[in-house]
Amino acid sequence: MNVAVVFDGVLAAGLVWAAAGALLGRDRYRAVILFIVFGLLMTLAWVRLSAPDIALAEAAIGAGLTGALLLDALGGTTAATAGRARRWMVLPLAVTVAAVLAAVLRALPVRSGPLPDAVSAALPESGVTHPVTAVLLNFRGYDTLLEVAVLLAALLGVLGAVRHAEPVRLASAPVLQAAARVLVPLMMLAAGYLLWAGAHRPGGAFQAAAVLAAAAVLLALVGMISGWGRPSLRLRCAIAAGPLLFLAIAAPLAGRAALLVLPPQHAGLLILLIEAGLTLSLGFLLAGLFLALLRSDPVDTGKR
Amino acid sequence: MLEFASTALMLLGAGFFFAGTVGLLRFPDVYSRLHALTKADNLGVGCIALALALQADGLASALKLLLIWPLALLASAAVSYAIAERAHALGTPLGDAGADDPP
Amino acid sequence: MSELAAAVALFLLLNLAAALVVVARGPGAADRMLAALLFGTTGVAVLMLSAFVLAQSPVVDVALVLALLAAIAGIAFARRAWQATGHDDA
Amino acid sequence: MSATLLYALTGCALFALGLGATVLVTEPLRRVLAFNVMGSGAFLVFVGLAQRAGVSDPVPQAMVLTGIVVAVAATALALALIRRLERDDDDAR
Repeated sequence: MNVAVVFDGVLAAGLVWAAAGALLGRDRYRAVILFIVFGLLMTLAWVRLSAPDIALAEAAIGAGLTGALLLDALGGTTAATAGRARRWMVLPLAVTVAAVLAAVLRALPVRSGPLPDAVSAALPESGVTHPVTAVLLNFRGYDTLLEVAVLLAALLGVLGAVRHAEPVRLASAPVLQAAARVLVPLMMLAAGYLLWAGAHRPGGAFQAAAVLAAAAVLLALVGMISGWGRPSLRLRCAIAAGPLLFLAIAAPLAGRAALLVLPPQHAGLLILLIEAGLTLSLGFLLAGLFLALLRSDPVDTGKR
Repeated sequence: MLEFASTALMLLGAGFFFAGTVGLLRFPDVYSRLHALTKADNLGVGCIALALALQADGLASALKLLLIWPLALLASAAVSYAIAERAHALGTPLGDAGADDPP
Repeated sequence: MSELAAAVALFLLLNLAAALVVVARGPGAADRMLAALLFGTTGVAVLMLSAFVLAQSPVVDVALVLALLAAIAGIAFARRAWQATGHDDA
Repeated sequence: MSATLLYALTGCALFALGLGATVLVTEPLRRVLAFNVMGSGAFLVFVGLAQRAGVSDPVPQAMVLTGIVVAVAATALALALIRRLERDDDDAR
């Protein structure tokens, strides 16, 4: 018990320290790498909060996508764009805000809301046995549908802001390609497993899609696939397929009592269908966020 | 017997991680720090995975734990190659603390 | 056994704190990245141990995903971010 | 103090740090990191607060899950906008 208390204390201190270092230090490499480390600590914190679904998503997105995005940007932006910083003012402001928030938070009454009981009561009707998946795909399915729309908008924004004359392809790295040839099939397998596992244990479309996207990021990094210039028609269809499938399933249900309430007798199958479509589309979508932003190799590569 | 092996492996794994951290703090250049790091990767994770696989409640969960080891090996091999190659390409010299930094 | 695993997990977390110091201190960009990679693998070990201590088998999946994707940040650093200056004071 | 409350309080600290840095630090890349830290803080408060009584609550967990995916999309969009700004600055020069 005591070990757990010390563990939580060290982890909480590490989180705050890593975040402060990432935001307040002067060196940009230090900032980005501390932020990657911060993501890993967040993964551990989610495990401690008994939220393995979030831990899975944080691990997959942090290690596979956010880190690569930021490191790629780090090589491209120069220190010249840095404005004059008022860093010394950040800490006093942060301490004040945190103190107020903490005071409010401690004043709140401790009791659990009605939601956990409501979810477990409705779980047998949902078609799956894992409560988080039931919430995501059944009870609050419209959240998930609209979230995909948000991601689609973000990708369109990225494609609009960054225009490449032609797709970027990094120099090929034969040794790393050999590693990628082993890792990528395993990532596909892991994505399939997570998708399947989502019905009865932590996992699901988001985590599976993040792992798929990470596979694409790896392939691009070792020079096996190109970045995106203008996505081809086939790619656009693949991205649209998941949300369209979701809509196609949602449309006939529109007349029922609430939005997107799945009929209990078919819910399990429908959820699996929706999740499979979403995994594919979200995988392309998330990969596209990186592949569209991929910079061409700088002139100064340091190669001799 | 199983209990004892598990305990020993767990402590050994912790020792490898400790050695890796000390190496990272004390070794003089990027290449030797890379060397220290990969020891922790390869052996630390391996020992812990093996120790927990011995305690696992089924074959499937034991195999899943043991799968983590080769993955860690592969990742560390690929990354240390990539970083060492880049360090070499940038002309990082041997045996000099923080050599990739201009003073 | 569970107490020992918890103690080892705490020890590894303290190791992580030491690695965090290396990330913050450097000196070079590569040293920071190496510390982050050590952070990743130690994190995998902490997750495996937590899965055992908390008796939560899904946490092993988290460790598996982390191990599977561990190479990406390191390769991205070496191929995309690390440049001749390696350091700046922005 | 329960562990979940500790994480909720940590979330407050992270949110405040992120807020301060988003407002006061002008370097674009740093601002992207700052709003991500702010988001992580909010997620911790959300889940930590909901589970203070010790019962795991799937509803905030599901929402945070979607939040994390949206955060990475927002990060990518912000990086794209930074790139565009830099290029426009170069063109103007």
